[in-house]
Amino acid sequence: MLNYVTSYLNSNVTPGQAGNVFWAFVYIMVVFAGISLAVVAMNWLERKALAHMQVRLGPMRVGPHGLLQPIADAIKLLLKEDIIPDRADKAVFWAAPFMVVMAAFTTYIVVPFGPTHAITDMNIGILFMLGVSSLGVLGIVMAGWASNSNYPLMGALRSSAQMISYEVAMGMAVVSAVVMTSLNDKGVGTLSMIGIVQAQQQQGIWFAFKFFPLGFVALGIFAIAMVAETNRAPFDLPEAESELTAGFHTEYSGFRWSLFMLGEYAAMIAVSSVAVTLWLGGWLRPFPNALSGSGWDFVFSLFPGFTFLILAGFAFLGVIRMPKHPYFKAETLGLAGFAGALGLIGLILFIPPVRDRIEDIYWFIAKVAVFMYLYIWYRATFPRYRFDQLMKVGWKVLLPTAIGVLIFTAVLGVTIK
Amino acid sequence: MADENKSSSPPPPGNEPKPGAGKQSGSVEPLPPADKPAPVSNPAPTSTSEPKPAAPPKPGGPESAGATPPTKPPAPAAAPPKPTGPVPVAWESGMVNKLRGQYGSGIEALTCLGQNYIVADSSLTFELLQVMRDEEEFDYCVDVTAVHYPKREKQFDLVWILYSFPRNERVRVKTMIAENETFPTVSNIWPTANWLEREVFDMFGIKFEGHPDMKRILLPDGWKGHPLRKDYGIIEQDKEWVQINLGIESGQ
Amino acid sequence: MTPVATSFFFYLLSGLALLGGVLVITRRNPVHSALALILTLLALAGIYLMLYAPFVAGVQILLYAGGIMVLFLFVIMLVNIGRAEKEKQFNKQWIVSFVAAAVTGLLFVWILTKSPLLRQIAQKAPMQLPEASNTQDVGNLLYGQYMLSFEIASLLLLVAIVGAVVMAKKRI
Amino acid sequence: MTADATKYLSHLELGERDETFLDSNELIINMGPQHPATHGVLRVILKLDGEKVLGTECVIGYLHRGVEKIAEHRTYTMFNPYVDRMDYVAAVSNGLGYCEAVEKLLNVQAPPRANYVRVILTELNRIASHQLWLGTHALDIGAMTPLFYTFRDREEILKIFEKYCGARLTTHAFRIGGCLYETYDGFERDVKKFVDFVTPKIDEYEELLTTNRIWVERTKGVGYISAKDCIALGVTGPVLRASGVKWDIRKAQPYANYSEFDFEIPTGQNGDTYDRYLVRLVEMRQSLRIISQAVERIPEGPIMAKVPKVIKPPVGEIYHSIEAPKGELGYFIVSDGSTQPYRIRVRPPSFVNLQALDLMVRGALVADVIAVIGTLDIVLGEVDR
Repeated sequence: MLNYVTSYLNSNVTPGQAGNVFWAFVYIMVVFAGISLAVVAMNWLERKALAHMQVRLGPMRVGPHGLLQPIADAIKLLLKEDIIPDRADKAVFWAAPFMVVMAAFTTYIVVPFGPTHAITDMNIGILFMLGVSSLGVLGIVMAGWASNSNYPLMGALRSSAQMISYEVAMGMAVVSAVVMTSLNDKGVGTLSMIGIVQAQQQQGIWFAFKFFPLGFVALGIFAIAMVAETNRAPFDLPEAESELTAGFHTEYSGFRWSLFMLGEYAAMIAVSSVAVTLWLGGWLRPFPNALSGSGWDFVFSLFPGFTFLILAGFAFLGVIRMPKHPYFKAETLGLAGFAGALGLIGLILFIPPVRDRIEDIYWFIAKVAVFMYLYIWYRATFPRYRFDQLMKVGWKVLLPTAIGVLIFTAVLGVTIK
Repeated sequence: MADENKSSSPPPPGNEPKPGAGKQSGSVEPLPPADKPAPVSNPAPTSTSEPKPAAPPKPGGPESAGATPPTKPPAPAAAPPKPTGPVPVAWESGMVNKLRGQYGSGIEALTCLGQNYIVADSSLTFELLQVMRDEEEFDYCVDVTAVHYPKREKQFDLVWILYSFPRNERVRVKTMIAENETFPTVSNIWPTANWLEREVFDMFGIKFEGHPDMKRILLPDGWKGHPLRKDYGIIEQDKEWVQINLGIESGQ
Repeated sequence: MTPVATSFFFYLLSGLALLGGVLVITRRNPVHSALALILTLLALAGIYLMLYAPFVAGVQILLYAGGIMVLFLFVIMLVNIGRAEKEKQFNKQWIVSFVAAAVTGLLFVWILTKSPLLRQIAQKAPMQLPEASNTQDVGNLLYGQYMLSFEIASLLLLVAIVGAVVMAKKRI
Repeated sequence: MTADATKYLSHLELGERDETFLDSNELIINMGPQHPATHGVLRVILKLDGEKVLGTECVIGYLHRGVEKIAEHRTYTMFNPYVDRMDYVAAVSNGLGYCEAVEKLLNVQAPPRANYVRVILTELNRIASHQLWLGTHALDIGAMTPLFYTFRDREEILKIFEKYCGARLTTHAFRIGGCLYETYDGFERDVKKFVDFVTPKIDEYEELLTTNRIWVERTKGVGYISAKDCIALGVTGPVLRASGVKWDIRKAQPYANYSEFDFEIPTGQNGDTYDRYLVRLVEMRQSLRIISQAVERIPEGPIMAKVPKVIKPPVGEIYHSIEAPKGELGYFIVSDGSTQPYRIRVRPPSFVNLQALDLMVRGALVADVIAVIGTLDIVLGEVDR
């Protein structure tokens, strides 16, 4: 047994490929816990960032700077009465949120956090990713229909039409990136997520900058379509608060409602990971070729540690600025402890073996975080599209552009090699 | 339509010489407004600058008061004035003369407190309103309302407040109707009257014939009684409706 | 990838597929039927995966479960379900069709057990397809050997799209 | 509306249905009275074909308090605070209209200093009302941030109100015959500071929205209403002006001392939601212009005219209207010579403007209904009274 466990450590592939059930299970648990934690953190960050963009403070009461707010929210949601409308279709109503969460979390099976840091690497990686994430819409449609109410139904109709429309443009953009992977000696591309990143490594360029501006445009199309896919502002019509109260989850409350939120945020992270993997070099650090050499490797490997130290510094700044009043004593201590923990993590990340193992994951997460910040930024900036305008953007702007990009990519790929 | 020439310049020049204010016979003395030099010296009673073309000069206008501007506004008569009320006087204008010629004694055009109104016989009123809209360009129906006088034989005053964009002029048309008497709707003439008439129906129970959707607007559909009638007490309510629909004993 | 608990997953997935299939025809509510069909399609995708055909599995999920069935649901949700539930579920020929289905099933079983040709194939079955190049092989076949039929099929689909638009909209 | 009414309306577009074989049922949706975008307790029954609006019916009265009935049982002075509760985001305007109407009936005139204070406060209130409108309207259309910006700036106005009369929302700032309170020390300074503070802020709102592509797409051509229809339906205020009619009671029939100030009436040409948005923004700037003129010239003198303790207007009736932020706000007061009004009729701009909703949203999409409710700038307290 121990042998079975340790044997994987020497292998150079993901646990799924190695067929090691134990490590696969460990990875699944780690990814699941990590994503859940990320969703919780994202919740806090979104509220805080949005608040500061809107000249207000955001959560400040629960814990220092509202750090414990997500926990308080989670407890509140779990303790809330779980209402199932009397005329609802109980079974479907019950299953819908699980469908959404499952679709969102299953995609993480193929997300490559590093060359070996993925649950598995599938031959059809990106196809699987798109396919499973498109199942999320089923949950939304089920929720909208099962609620047996007009607003959720309209939300579900909008959602299904919107997601199917944007999936087309999204798929075209993805294909143009996949075409780029085939620009090697053998002329064979790959759909595997790890393979796509490796192709970028081999070609020495992130696909976002390949055939400039083609790759960049494709990334742009994907970045727009993925916002629509995850029903976020400015494409949040299915849950447009001012029109449909809450859209497809109007009738949901408590735990089930929180599952929808969990699924939505998990899906946001998932599609951002796809964008990062396909166009922004996945786990690759910036300038792997231009700034190569062991010296630069060393410099870039210090980034994770410094990031945490900077965060710890911010937290300490918060400690210093805390009012010196006995009432805030517990909060000050808590924040200091939090800062200390961040600093400690930062220091641990400087230890060479940890540093080497964590660096890929760090760069991947950093890139995803940029996209997550964009999500928040969009939400603070844009009004909401109307349904016909949304369709117009999807079919008349994004899709032709994506097809054009695909054709040009293919032509350039054949001619330039 | 509604051209800018009217709107940008305050009142039409025609009525400038005339002070316009109601010829209050009472002793309430209007305070002269402009007693400081800088701003435009506005002729005494700006507040009542209702345009009235070709109105005859009124006796005892307030310009006599405005002529003696002390630094301090003059205190009104020491004793609180006994409100005897402004007396309406006949309103003369080309339009009124034309209408008088058309309807004779059926209408009475008056001016009171600087505001013009026409009291018309209820049988003539609808036609009058149509004429006002189509020929006299009163294209904007500001309001339709009613007043209840329970002691009168014809209990209700129906009031239309009209405004003309081209003439920048307001006029009220009043008529009297009895309880249970209906009146033809003017929502065909001014579509805005649709809801206003519904409100009158809701509050006074006056039905408008030919109205496309004659039902209550503010109160619930099944409510009994018309609250703005004088015989409807201030804490009165439709107990039955409240008990059935709200499930409480009383709304008070 | 070394397979784990192959037979367990095979029976699980085929069981789910069968269950879904039965539910599709027995549920009165069309939305439930559609959802059961999605279950069947997903189980089939799992079986494709076990057959080392990941591309087919991926397409199955992406197109059938994620695309077509959502459109199905989209349409069904707009239908008056109350009326659909009151209508008779089976018409009078259900006995005939039951017999036909049973005979066909028996035929399959008979062929599987008796036919020498099939037995020959069955013995060769555990041929390991290289998973790593499955997608590339599919691509090569589609755009190489079967190029013409692939293009004809896509043309057919185009005709179908145009036809659907013309039929659905009276004035274009 | 009957067929006859079409004579006075330029168009009465009945939503046309797409002819398809897949004939889905018409969907009746009940929007409100509890709905985030109906600005209170408005209930709109929508008849939809998919997302397309075939017709609407407004159900109002959920906030009906019988203000007109209450008025008949209160003295003139006692009724004054009630008017603040109608359009509660523009309470000062309501009070101005009522006080001036009673003053006209009494034939009293407020002293000049009172008029200046009245104009300053009323115009401040107009800005506050427009800011609240802008924030909620943008929120309805999905832009979240302007709401917080406008509320931040509106707060400064409310602070001035609070310093002046102790209340922020239902101010009861004016009395019959003038103002009760002398301005506090530093009133002029505060107002000037506010003008300097808010002028760049209005540019900030514009920066967020005016050229925002999504905002323009959501508002251009949405909720169109022609000048002819506006007049026929009695729609007044910014909605009328955005349709191209240059009509503002402050200019057409000046009240208070508006004739002394130099300001423009903004108009639009297209009569759509975008033009109404622009018109209101310019109105805010013009209000600032009036305020800065008024605060420079504010004269010394008494703030209250001599009115009897017991207000007993002579027998008679009066109609007086002012330009409230939402349109023409009129008071029709019938006096029987007693201390209580015989009848007070309030002509609320929101109530009349709301009637245009049906015309404006026929054939549009559900999302446009929200935009149009927002752009009409209704306050249900005033619609229902």
